Amino acid sequence: MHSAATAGDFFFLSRIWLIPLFPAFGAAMMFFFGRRLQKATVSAICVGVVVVAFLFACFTVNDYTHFAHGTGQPFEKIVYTWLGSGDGHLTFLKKDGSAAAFNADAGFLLDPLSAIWLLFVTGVGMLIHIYSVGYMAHEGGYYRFFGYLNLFMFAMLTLILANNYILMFVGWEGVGLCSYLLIGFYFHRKSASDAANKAFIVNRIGDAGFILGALTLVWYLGSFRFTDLNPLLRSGHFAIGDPVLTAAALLLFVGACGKSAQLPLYVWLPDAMEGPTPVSALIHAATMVTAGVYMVARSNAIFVLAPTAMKTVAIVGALTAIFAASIGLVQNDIKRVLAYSTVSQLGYMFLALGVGAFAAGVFHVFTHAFFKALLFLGSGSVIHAMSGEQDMKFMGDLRQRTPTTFWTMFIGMLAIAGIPGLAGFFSKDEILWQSWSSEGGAYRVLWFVGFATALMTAFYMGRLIFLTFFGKPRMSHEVEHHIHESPKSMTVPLVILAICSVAAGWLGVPPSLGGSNPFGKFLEPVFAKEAHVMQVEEPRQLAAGEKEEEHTDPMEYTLMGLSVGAAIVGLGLAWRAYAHAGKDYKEPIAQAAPPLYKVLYNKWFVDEAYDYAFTGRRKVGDVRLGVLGLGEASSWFDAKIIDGIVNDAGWVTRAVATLSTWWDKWIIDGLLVNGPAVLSRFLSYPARLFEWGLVQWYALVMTAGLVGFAVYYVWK
Amino acid sequence: MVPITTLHYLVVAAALFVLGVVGVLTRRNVVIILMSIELILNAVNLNLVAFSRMWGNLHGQVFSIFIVVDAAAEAAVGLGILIAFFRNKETINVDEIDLLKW
Amino acid sequence: MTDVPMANVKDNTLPNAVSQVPSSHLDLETPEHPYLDSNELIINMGPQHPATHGVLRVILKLDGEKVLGTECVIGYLHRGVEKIAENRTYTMFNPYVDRMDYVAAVSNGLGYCQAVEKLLNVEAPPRANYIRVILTELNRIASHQLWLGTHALDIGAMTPLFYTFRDREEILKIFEKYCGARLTTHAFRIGGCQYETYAGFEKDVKNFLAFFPPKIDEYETLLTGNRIWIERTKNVGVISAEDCIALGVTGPVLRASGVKWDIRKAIPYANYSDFDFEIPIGENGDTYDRYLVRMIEMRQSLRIIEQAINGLPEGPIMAKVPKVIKPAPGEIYHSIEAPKGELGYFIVSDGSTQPYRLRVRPPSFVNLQALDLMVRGMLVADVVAVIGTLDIVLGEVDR
Amino acid sequence: MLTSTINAFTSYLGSPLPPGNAGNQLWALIYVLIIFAGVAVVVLCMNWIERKALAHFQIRLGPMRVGPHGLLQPIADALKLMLKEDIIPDEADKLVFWVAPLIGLVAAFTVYTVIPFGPSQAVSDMNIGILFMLGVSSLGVLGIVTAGWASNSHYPLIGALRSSAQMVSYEVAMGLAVVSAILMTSLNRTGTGTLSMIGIVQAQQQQGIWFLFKFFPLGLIAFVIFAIAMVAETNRSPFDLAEAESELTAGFHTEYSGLRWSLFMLAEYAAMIAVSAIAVTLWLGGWLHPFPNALNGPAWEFIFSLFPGLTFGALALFAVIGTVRMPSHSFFRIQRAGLAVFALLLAFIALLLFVIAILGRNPDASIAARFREGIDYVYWFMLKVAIFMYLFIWYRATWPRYRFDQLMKVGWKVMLPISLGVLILTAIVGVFVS
Amino acid sequence: MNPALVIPALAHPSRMAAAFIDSAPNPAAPIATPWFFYGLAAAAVISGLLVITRRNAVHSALSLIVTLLSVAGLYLMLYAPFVAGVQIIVYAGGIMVLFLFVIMLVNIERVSKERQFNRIWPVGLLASCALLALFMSAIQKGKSLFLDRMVQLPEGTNTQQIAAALYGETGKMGQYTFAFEIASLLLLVAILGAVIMTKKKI
Repeated sequence: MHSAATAGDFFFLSRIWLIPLFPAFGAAMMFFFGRRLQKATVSAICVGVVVVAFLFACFTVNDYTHFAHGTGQPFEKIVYTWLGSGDGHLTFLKKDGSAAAFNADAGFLLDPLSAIWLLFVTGVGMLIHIYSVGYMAHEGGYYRFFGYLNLFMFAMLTLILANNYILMFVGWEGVGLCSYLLIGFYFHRKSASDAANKAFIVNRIGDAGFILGALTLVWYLGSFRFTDLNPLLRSGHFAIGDPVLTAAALLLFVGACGKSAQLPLYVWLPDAMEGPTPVSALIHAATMVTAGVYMVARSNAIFVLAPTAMKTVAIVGALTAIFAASIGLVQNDIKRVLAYSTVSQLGYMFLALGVGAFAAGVFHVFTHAFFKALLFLGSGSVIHAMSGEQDMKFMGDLRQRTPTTFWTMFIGMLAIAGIPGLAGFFSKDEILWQSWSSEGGAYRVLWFVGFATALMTAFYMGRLIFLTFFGKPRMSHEVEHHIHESPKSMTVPLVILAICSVAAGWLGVPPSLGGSNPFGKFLEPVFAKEAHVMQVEEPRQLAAGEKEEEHTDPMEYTLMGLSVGAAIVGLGLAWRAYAHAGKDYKEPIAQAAPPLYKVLYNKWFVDEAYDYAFTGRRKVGDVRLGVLGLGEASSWFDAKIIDGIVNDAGWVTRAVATLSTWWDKWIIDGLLVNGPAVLSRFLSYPARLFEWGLVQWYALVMTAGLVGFAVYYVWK
Repeated sequence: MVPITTLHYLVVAAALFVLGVVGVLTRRNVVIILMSIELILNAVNLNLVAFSRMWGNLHGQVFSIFIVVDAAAEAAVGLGILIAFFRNKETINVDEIDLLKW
Repeated sequence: MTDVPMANVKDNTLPNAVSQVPSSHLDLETPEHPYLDSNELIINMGPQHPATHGVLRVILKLDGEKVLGTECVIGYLHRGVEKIAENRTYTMFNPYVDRMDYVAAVSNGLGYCQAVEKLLNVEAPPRANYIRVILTELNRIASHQLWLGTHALDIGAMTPLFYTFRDREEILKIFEKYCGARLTTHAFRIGGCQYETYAGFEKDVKNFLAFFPPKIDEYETLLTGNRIWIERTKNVGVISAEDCIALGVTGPVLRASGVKWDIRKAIPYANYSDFDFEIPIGENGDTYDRYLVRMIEMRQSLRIIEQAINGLPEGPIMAKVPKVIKPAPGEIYHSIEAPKGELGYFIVSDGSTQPYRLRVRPPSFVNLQALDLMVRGMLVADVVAVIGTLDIVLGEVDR
Repeated sequence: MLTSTINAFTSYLGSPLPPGNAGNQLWALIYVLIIFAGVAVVVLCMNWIERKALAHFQIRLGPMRVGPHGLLQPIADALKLMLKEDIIPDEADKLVFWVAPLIGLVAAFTVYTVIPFGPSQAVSDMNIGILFMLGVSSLGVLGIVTAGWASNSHYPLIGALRSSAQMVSYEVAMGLAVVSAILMTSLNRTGTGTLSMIGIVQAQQQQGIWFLFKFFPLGLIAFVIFAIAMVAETNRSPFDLAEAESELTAGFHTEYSGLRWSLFMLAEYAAMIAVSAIAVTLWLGGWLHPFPNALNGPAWEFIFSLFPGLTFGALALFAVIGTVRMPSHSFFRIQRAGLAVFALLLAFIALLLFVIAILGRNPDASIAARFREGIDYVYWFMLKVAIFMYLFIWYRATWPRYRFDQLMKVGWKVMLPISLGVLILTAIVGVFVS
Repeated sequence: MNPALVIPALAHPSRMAAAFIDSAPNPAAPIATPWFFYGLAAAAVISGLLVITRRNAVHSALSLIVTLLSVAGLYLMLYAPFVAGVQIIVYAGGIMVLFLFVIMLVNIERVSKERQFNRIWPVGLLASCALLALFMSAIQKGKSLFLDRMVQLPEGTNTQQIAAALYGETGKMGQYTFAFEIASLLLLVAILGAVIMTKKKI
């Protein structure tokens, strides 16, 4: 923790809180004035604020490196306390019975981890903003789209710069909201609004886990603040496998599953492709979905103390990776393939996290952000060129017509497939190697899963590229006639991203290939301590340590070779199967193994299963399960049991009321109330002879009285 | 020819007064009732002026002037009420005005 | 002499404006107020009424003295002039048009003759046109004089009526000397003029030119600065330029609302382009402005007459027109600036000697539409003033 | 009986009091008859004068056919109106329709009982004279309202409501102006004022100034207000909305014709003369000739007493000139003769007046002197009234008509405040002066 | 011109007695007084009767005007000319015009075709007769109380005396000045009340 005086020397660093506010300003402008602004103005404002944010972020990180001097010490800037209060008004009892103040700050934390996220979120975000200017040029709701995008940027930056779980949760929810809004951008389309709802609901499950985990932590440890928690956890006071921490870690992982689309909560992500393509690229490939990874990495101190949770993460990640990849093999929708690919890659990342290779996971996030964004934007460009057609069956032979898109996407394919020299190779290989090597080979079975996934990845990516850009044109004539390369605002980001896809990997060239892994070094301070913990508690687990790497070098090269081979084989298979596809081509997998194809094509029937089990949209026989089933059951319960009781009670009441009415009417009203009234009416009859509403009668009585008095006095 | 004395005036005033009272007590038309009230006031005025003549001072005349003032005020307010009433109920019959509040 | 501002209006262009003119239909059945309103009553003004200038019937719905709405009932003087035209030859119909706006018969004849000339593709010789202009402008003055007298009489000033009638006599004398008739002149023929100017015509007209300006000053002395006159006419019967255009109102009424639209300038006919004169416009579109506009128009007419009589060319007064007028089949619309506004003739010829259809666009008829708009919310007395200021002639309204 | 009657007849002649005050009912009756007949004649003359004057304003000749220069036109009019069929509308309220013109007429003529043509040349000198005049002339409204209502028709009803509202409104300003004049009468040693018409004129004489010029310009303002209000009060142009021909055809008497209509006309002109008489009495010194205090003494008295004769002489001269200028065509023979006779008549009257003036030049109690004095008074009074009558005609020829709301605005928002202010200022100034 | 004739009636009150045919010495009863009295009284009572019996309110109002004028005449006979003048100008010229206005405003045909008297009219009539009987018997009984004389009031200065009573004479307040001011306040209140009640919207 450094004093503000030190931080105050750095202009940008001390104003770190401005970074999220730039896009927030853009969003506010759109909210209040967007309707009245010209499209050019809208683009200027919205893209401008993101560019400013990106530049600001660059300078901030620059400041930070000077600030930290390579020590990786976190920089924390607490603007104000927005939840709870410093003077302990909002107190609670911790697990151990001691009182603690509930404090959540609007505080900003910058350490290497968040610095990386900050850079690629703003960077990729900026590129995608620029791309969107071209992509959305002819769409309605232009200002709305950019307002949402800016709002998303604000939320995402809040998430990654938060210095505590609660503020992080704000950003977490914010990105969820923006995801919902942007998936449902074409809200007039039922599928889009359904997808938005699905994303929102599934995310809610994860969010519930997140907030429960965070609250468990604060209940156990007394603080949300990462700078408080990490030293505490790393101090060694907590045993490895502490059940509360395990529970908290698992709950947090549920949140990560939701946000980062892991089994079993991945279902929303493929559907989220209903949104505009830049959204898919930004939110559902590059940034938001990595929030889970970020969160787990941020919570590494907890996970390290909870091996069960780590195992769970690793297994879930590996299973997700192969599961999604298997689905991706046969999908025809270009964006869907990419979506499953994303899920699969996210699985990789979690695999890395699970096996304790946090740096590797983060590195894969970093590289993945570039090439996946590239692929998505490329697919968007393709769709743009194809007049909205997304089905690969009706594409083909686009490489001459859209050369930039083809080449950039081709690079992206090579990167994701793991061809040496490109980003994917370094990061993916690192993960595979870590999963092979960590914990002394306890996870080696997961390496096989990862390896199979790598093979599949290469195959489906090859399939995507070959079906799209090679073979013969399979589209209709009108569509073919309209094919054109996308505008500059779309291709330039593609090219930049393609360059990044190549270059990003070189930041983390492992020592085994003669590099120094500066990326890992940069991140080391964040994860260093837990290695220390592990070393202390269980030296055997020092698999990630540098010393052992030296011992296992040959194996690493073997594995590297194997994975490169897998990539090449996969691409080769795909080339053979799809490179010459004509109009009448049949899906080779379907030809070879129809049942498998059916299962894969229907995504392992997971959605259906969910429908049966959770949503209840499908009935099992006559019984409806899931939420709707619960609803039906509770409806039945309400109608028959509760209402029955109510009705019976009502009957009883009515009976009593009938009795009491009779009593009231005849005894109370009749005898006691009306009785005196009738009596007084009877008695007042003579009085009413004198008072009946005619004014003249009063005058007459006056006259009579006058006469009477006068007569009396005169003749007394 | 009997000289005219105060008594004569008193008889005339009594007749006018009773006519006014009859009008007030029996007519339905509010306007005519108001006119009858004017008749009554005139009868009183006549008495006052006659007595003023009888006693040889001016108090009766001054009072009759006050009564004229009062009659003017009464006519203005009475007719104002009548118009406001007529606007709402479209009737000027006193026996249809038998509620305390509309 | 009041100078009417000519600013801020484009020359001879009609603004393309649309306004919401309330329906003039008077709902006589449903009460405006849900409660009983003892003040509301319906009055028939006319057809026998001193202020309706003939046989106009105006149904007034009043709240006390305030006008809630009006409905004009016309047609008491309907003679079927347009139908008559279908059964007369072109030449025979010429005198009939004099009976429409009988106080501006010369203008009516000019419009008709020019319309038929246009149908025949005949151009009247310049001398004829100059004579036509002189007589027409004299007639405009006469019409305005009649308007001024009756309008002032409606508002309660009796004397101007007699002054204007006295001076109108001079004009009628010139007419009488020229063609033998004072009112329904039948002065022009298709193709030119029937009569050459009589000896002394120029002298008479010049005498009139010298005689009349002091008389206008006299009228203005009586009215223009008169407090009561101003109170009675300022902000009475105000109509905006947009409403005027929406209703098709033309003539001095339109010009008083600030629209500089005069067919003599906009679409010059009968050599009007030879003469130098100005078009007065008003600012407020109220009765007082209309009064001023007409007063200035009289002076401008004098200018035109002066130029015409000084530049009266020599030459024939009749173009070559066949004895039997049989225009080629076709249709024609021709309009002139009559004293009361745009007077238009639409003639359909089927090639025979009689018009297949003849339709007149009478300015009074169209201007009368503005009555309801102008008097709503005003008092009964203003209805009279507004009828006067619209300068309608029922012979023309009903035809 | 006869002798006592003759006594009563002659005994009054030397009285300095009006017959009503002198208790001389016979002379009162004679005065009433003279005034009634006189007013009727004057109204007829007014009819002719108005038509002629208006015509000349409007550059026409007016009546020329009936008699020389239409002199007999009023008689012809009266005959025609009397012989005209008397139409009462079916739906009218017959009784009220019949009574209404009478109310107006009676109200207009009753006023004359207190108009002082001279210090003793009045029917009666009530000590509430001006109050009585205002009260009775305000009864004229009743005739108009009932006439409009009884006709059972829209235009008359509106006209009646208009005119009655107008009269009631202007009565307020008028009354206040009158009060400020009455206030001036109390500016004497005793501090006691008077409502008596004769008393008011005498107060002016005593104070040596016409109230028109008293507290200049307060008296003048009050007078102007009264002069305007009286035009409105009599429904004359430019306040003739009630009978605005171009709006309401003829106002409250739309449905009237013949004799009844002529009664309305008679009442209107009588009312005009009456209010003019009030104005003359209150502000213009009534019967006093100009500068009565400066130009007194027998010589001036004599000179001023020649004026009536001179006036009639001038009229006779006019008639003679007219006679001479009449075209010598035989067609005009009778007219010419008639005009000549008329001129002779006027000349005879002038001669008579001269004779009386000369005979009664000594201010003693002789009958001739009393006669001369009376003629003087009546002459100056009528001359002043005649100026007002001419003004009425002049207004009519010159001005357009006010609109109803403008009229009310003028009445309530201009005249009333000004008259109130004048009243208050007069009171203040009066207190300081006395 | 006699300068003494400032206010002639004031200066010569005795001249009023100068009767012309009947030279009866009663100073309070000038010529033909009984006939005038009977005539005016009869007119007042008969038209008063018409007021309460006419169907048409306008007729009633006109009858009431006759009554009022007759009563004004009676005031004159009682040497109260100022009260008579006030009676004419206020009652006949003001209040009755107001009445006529209102009648025209609320003039509905229905009213004159309906029942004119209320249901209790016999009782009302009876009570009124009792009242009349009471008055008559009271007059009869108290005949001796009334002075059999008519004090002559100076008619010529009547107005001035009333003014003195209402406004006070020079330098001192009148007996009724305060009451008079209160009455003016009452009138003001009545004006405001009438305006507020009658106006449709204020």
